[in-house]
Amino acid sequence: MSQVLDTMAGKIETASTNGSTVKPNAFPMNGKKATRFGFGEGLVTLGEKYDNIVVLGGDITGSVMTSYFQEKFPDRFFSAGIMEASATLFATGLALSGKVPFFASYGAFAACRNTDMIRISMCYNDANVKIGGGHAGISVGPDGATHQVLEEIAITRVLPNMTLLVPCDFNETKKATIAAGEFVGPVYIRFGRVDVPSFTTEDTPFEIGKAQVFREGGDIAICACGPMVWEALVAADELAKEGIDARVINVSTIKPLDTTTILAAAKECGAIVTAEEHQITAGLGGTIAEYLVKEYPVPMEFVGVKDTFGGSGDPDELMKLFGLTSGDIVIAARKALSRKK
Amino acid sequence: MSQVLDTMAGKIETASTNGSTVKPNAFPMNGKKATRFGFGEGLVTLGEKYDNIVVLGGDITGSVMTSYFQEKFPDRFFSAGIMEASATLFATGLALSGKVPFFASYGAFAACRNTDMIRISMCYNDANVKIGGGHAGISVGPDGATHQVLEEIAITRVLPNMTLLVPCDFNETKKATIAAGEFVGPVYIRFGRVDVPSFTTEDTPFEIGKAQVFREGGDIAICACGPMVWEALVAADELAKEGIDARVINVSTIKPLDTTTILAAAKECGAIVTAEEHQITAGLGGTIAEYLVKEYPVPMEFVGVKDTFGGSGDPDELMKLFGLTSGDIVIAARKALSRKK
Amino acid sequence: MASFNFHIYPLETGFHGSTRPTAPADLVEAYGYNGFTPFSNSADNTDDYIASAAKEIRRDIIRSLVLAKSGHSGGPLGISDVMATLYLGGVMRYDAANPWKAERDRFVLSAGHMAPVLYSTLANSGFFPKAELLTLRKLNSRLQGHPGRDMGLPGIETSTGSLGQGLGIGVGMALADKHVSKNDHRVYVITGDGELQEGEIWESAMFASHWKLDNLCVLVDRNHCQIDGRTNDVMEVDPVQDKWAAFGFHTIFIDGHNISEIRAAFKEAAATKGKPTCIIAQTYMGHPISFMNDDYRWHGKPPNPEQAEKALAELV
Amino acid sequence: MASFNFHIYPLETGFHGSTRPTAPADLVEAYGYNGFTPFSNSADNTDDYIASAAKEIRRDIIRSLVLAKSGHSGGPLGISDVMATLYLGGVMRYDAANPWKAERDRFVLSAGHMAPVLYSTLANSGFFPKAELLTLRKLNSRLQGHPGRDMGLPGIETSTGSLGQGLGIGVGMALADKHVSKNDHRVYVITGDGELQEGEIWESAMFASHWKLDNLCVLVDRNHCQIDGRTNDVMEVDPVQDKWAAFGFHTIFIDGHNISEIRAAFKEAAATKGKPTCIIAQTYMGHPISFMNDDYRWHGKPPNPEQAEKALAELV
Ligand SMILES: Cc1ncc(C[n+]2csc(CCOP(=O)(O)OP(=O)(O)O)c2C)c(N)n1
Ligand SMILES: Cc1ncc(C[n+]2csc(CCOP(=O)(O)OP(=O)(O)O)c2C)c(N)n1
Ligand SMILES: [Mg+2]
Ligand SMILES: [Mg+2]
Repeated sequence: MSQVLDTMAGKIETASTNGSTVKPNAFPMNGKKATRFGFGEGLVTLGEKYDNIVVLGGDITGSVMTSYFQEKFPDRFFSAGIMEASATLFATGLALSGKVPFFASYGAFAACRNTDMIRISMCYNDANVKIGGGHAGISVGPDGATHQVLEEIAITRVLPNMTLLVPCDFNETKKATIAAGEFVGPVYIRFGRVDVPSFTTEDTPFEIGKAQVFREGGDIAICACGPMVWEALVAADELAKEGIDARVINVSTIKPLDTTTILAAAKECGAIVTAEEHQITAGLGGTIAEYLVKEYPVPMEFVGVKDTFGGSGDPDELMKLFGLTSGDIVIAARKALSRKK
Repeated sequence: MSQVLDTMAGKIETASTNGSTVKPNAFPMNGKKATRFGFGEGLVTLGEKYDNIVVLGGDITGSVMTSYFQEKFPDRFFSAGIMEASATLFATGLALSGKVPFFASYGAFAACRNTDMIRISMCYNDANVKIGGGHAGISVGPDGATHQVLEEIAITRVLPNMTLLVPCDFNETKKATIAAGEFVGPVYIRFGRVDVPSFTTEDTPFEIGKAQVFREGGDIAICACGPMVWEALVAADELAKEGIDARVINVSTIKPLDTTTILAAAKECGAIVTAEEHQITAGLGGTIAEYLVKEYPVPMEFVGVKDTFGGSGDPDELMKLFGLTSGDIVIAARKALSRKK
Repeated sequence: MASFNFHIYPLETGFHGSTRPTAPADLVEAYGYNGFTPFSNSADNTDDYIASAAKEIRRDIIRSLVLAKSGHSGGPLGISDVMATLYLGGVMRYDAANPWKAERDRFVLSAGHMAPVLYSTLANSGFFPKAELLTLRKLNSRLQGHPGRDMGLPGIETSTGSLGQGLGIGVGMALADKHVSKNDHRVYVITGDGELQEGEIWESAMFASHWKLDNLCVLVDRNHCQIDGRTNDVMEVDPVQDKWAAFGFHTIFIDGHNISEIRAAFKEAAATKGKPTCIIAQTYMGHPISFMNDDYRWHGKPPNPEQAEKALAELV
Repeated sequence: MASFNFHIYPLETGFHGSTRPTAPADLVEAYGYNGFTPFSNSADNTDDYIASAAKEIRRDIIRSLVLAKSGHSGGPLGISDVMATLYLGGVMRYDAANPWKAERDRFVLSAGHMAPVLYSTLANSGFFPKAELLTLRKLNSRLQGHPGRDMGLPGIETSTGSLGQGLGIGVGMALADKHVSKNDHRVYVITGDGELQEGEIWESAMFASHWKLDNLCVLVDRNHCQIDGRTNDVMEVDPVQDKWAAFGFHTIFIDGHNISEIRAAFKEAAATKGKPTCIIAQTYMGHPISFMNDDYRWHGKPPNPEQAEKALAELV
């Protein structure tokens, strides 16, 4: 891990997605940028590298940033209007013809409108299709519940042959997108709409299937995905003030799960908190719980949306209201610690 | 529980879904009947009782037994052809007009083809829609993987406002269907194609949200749903021969989970095996693991399909091949026991 | 035989926390929202009366969007003449004071992103105080970014926002009215033209004609615009009218900004028996605001304060 | 610029366990499967040659279904004349000995439940030994109840079985050929008529015409039957031809049991530029078996041994 941490030197800024001011330990915040821009840039990099990367548009290309690819490679961009179910089928046909197709829309439609297509055409075919699911989580903001998808981690990870990526910031999302394009098999990548802290660098290693310890610690492990990783780092600093040494793990690949890193965390820390911008049902927390009860059960607490739909509001207001801040992670960590034997 | 067990007197037959011969303890097998027939009969009972129960057909009415209702109440049955996504929307419109609509198809299409509709129209509206998902699990047999849905427990339970029922045999499926019709809110009921042992009686209590201890035992708890409950009872008898006293719990309501019964099982037995005809990812096992790691972590083993698609074959062959027999539960129980502290 | 009775309206499960957002008092004052008397809904209302209502509906759309700082301007402004006619021209039968009254026609905005025009129309028709329009898209507002039934706002028959779903819900309502309750209620559904790219539209259309739902009237907002551009560039939906006809609908093509054409079309729809009707209304996105008119880039943008001022100045 | 290369064909991940099912030797013997020489695929083949092939395809459908004890008889028998023409009339370009060869036309059976006719046609065209037809629907057979790409059976381009999905996959293939690889390959897709009730059919149709995929030929098996009954009772899909025309397709209506009409239609499709073609083939479910013909109850039933014997007797 030191290899990772070494890459993290740099000036310390202050802020969090929720405006509180903190000093994250090894990961200084380097401005804010929405993860969707990483997806858009990653597609362009792939397009420059390979001539068989193709992209299907879903009439929200400017929101999920497939517009970048469209501008650079108009001949390999195909507008599919508003038909997410069939776009998934077109992508399958392209993949079965040797192309590497990406289709992106809001996760609410890129994972739910086409679930049968993902299951049977994409995954049962083991077709080399990549789906980008944007506008993930409550932080979508004022558009409200219909657009705030909080269920797709469960919906995609249950499918055989699927690889599920939930990168933590702009840089990692770009790397994850490129890695997805160079990986053979069905992949779903989850990213968000609003600007969130950028804290990994271009040199931070990324590997599909590998979770990363972003902060060492032996009292408790916080396993997070997406922008909640930043909240976890902020929470770890808060906990440090109380003398609690929290390990922070970036679980950017949810399927397949990096069981080695998770098992080590359970054994060495003895308690785990998971943090995700998703329902606490069947998401990252469930993924880790399912593994640990079979290998090494430890007390866990889940930070996430508590089985309710979202609503309109400012992203920061909503993250607070639905219990998705560093403060919520701190409280969960204290609770998990108190349950440690 | 004794109340439940008392109702179980009766002659002892022998057999299991996999042909092995055994003597289940409190629950004699009373012939075999597919759970889908319970769904069909339950609909008729509801239709006789209430004039606003309506049914939408999905061109497989003879397979999911909505044909029973169609024959008795042709004026309240509406053929919707092959459009599972929109049928879910029609049902929502009916529910928002004060009707109690049931729509049934194969689970592969009743939970996956319409996931966005279930999420936004049915659940976000909190519409009083009931969906019956048939042909659940690998036991569908020769039709093969596309029709053997193993993912819908995950897909439906992650949705807010949803109630998820997976009854264990014919009698319970009939009761669950009637209960669903008399329950206000979105409900998904899972049932199967092939004949499976009938072992509960007309008097066996059923209540949405209540798990039932079908066999007392203090060494280990086997939590199962659907026809796997019978396999669990058979496994318990096998384990008894080894002096292992297994509690068998019928988790016929997966959402909301009966946490009281599950917590008691964890505390009193100290180890749990889950058994479901579903992916071991995010299903019944995940539901219980997610709850227990937060309350009372114990060693668990999952019996289910191991993250692969199914295939053609005879139901019994497939149940063996994919590890869904009483024998698989016995092995899992031994393993979980060996991990008990 | 008894009915299984259950509570349908209104839900208020969508509130998280306790307080609702409040409208800025100075603006409520400035816009004269407190003294406001709702427009009447009558077949006797003149086209001019409806046109003036449409203008007020548009003003309130601008006022709510500029405060919300996000949301959709183009579609709502373009469909305002249709909405004014539907709610105030004696087309829809409803009781604004008793919005969930069993005896009512139903309206479903399948293109949920056009919520601002629905809210503005409902407020101007007396369903709720206009001041509430100024809470659009705010935390715990009953005016969600997309219609949310879980907020219990009077007049919101169903949540929408995922394109292609509202029509099927409306079809289910029409089925309940015609073949189960067997009453004479009518159901009106508005869809976008880009929305027609969703297959559920055609599933629902096929079902509606199979079941001869002549109590259903679909109106397509044919503005030739969607998010990524002109509809024929993004995904050609023409020949729209042939498609609906081939799916068993009686079809009518009209100028969606001509009140009398709109009224006549709704009359013709109500008089058409044995099949559902689809009205294709040619409109212009953002109409009539000079700097928005027919420009797809206004699909999902709110006006900034300067633009709002200019727009309101054009709406006097 | 380089391509990102990855392995596409064949997958064999669907095997669970190790052994494949074997065909009963006595039947392989009785049916003369070992000595069998596949039919040839040529535009020069006479209609009689193709008709005789269709008859053999039907015989093998019956033989495989009676052993499987489950599966679909009606659709496969009804579409056999079309399949024989497609594979043996010089319409599709393929190399049965080298099934995954890049230079090939593609076939997608969108109505996946009709798998028995696909398997029978492929075996009779030389893609794999006919004996394997007798393992239909058995554990670990390459002949799954619905086509499974995970079994690597030569000629199976994609898994299908969920109605409405195969067409979109074929459209994606046609897009890859016409606008990415820019080759002259053609894609053929067969859908059922009940299948047209799935909205993805119309999404895919809209996309195919928007992108002018004239290398795509869809054939609708218009047998007026689906599981629950006659298509017009279950869910009216007429006017089918108007629907496809309104969705931008060149349409041709033919007698699906007339080899020369089928050939002419495929020729016309190949000659049609600028738009995809949809051939609506009027067929009879279960044709020509006397006790199955035009009877929807044969949609999903296999013949029992007596019925199989009778059927085979009618196919000499
Ligand atoms: C299923 C679904 N896919 C995508 C979106 C995102 N979206 C919202 S509005 C819109 C464009 C709709 O075009 P149109 O129906 O013509 O409405 P208009 O732009 O004219 O207001 C899109 C793609 C959505 N809300 N639902
Ligand atoms: C999405 C989906 N829904 C339902 C089914 C079940 N099913 C299989 S075939 C069939 C009827 C199809 O009718 P048609 O396309 O006319 O085929 P035919 O009966 O003529 O062979 C149905 C409903 C399915 N396979 N996929
Ligand atoms: Mg439009
Ligand atoms: Mg048919």
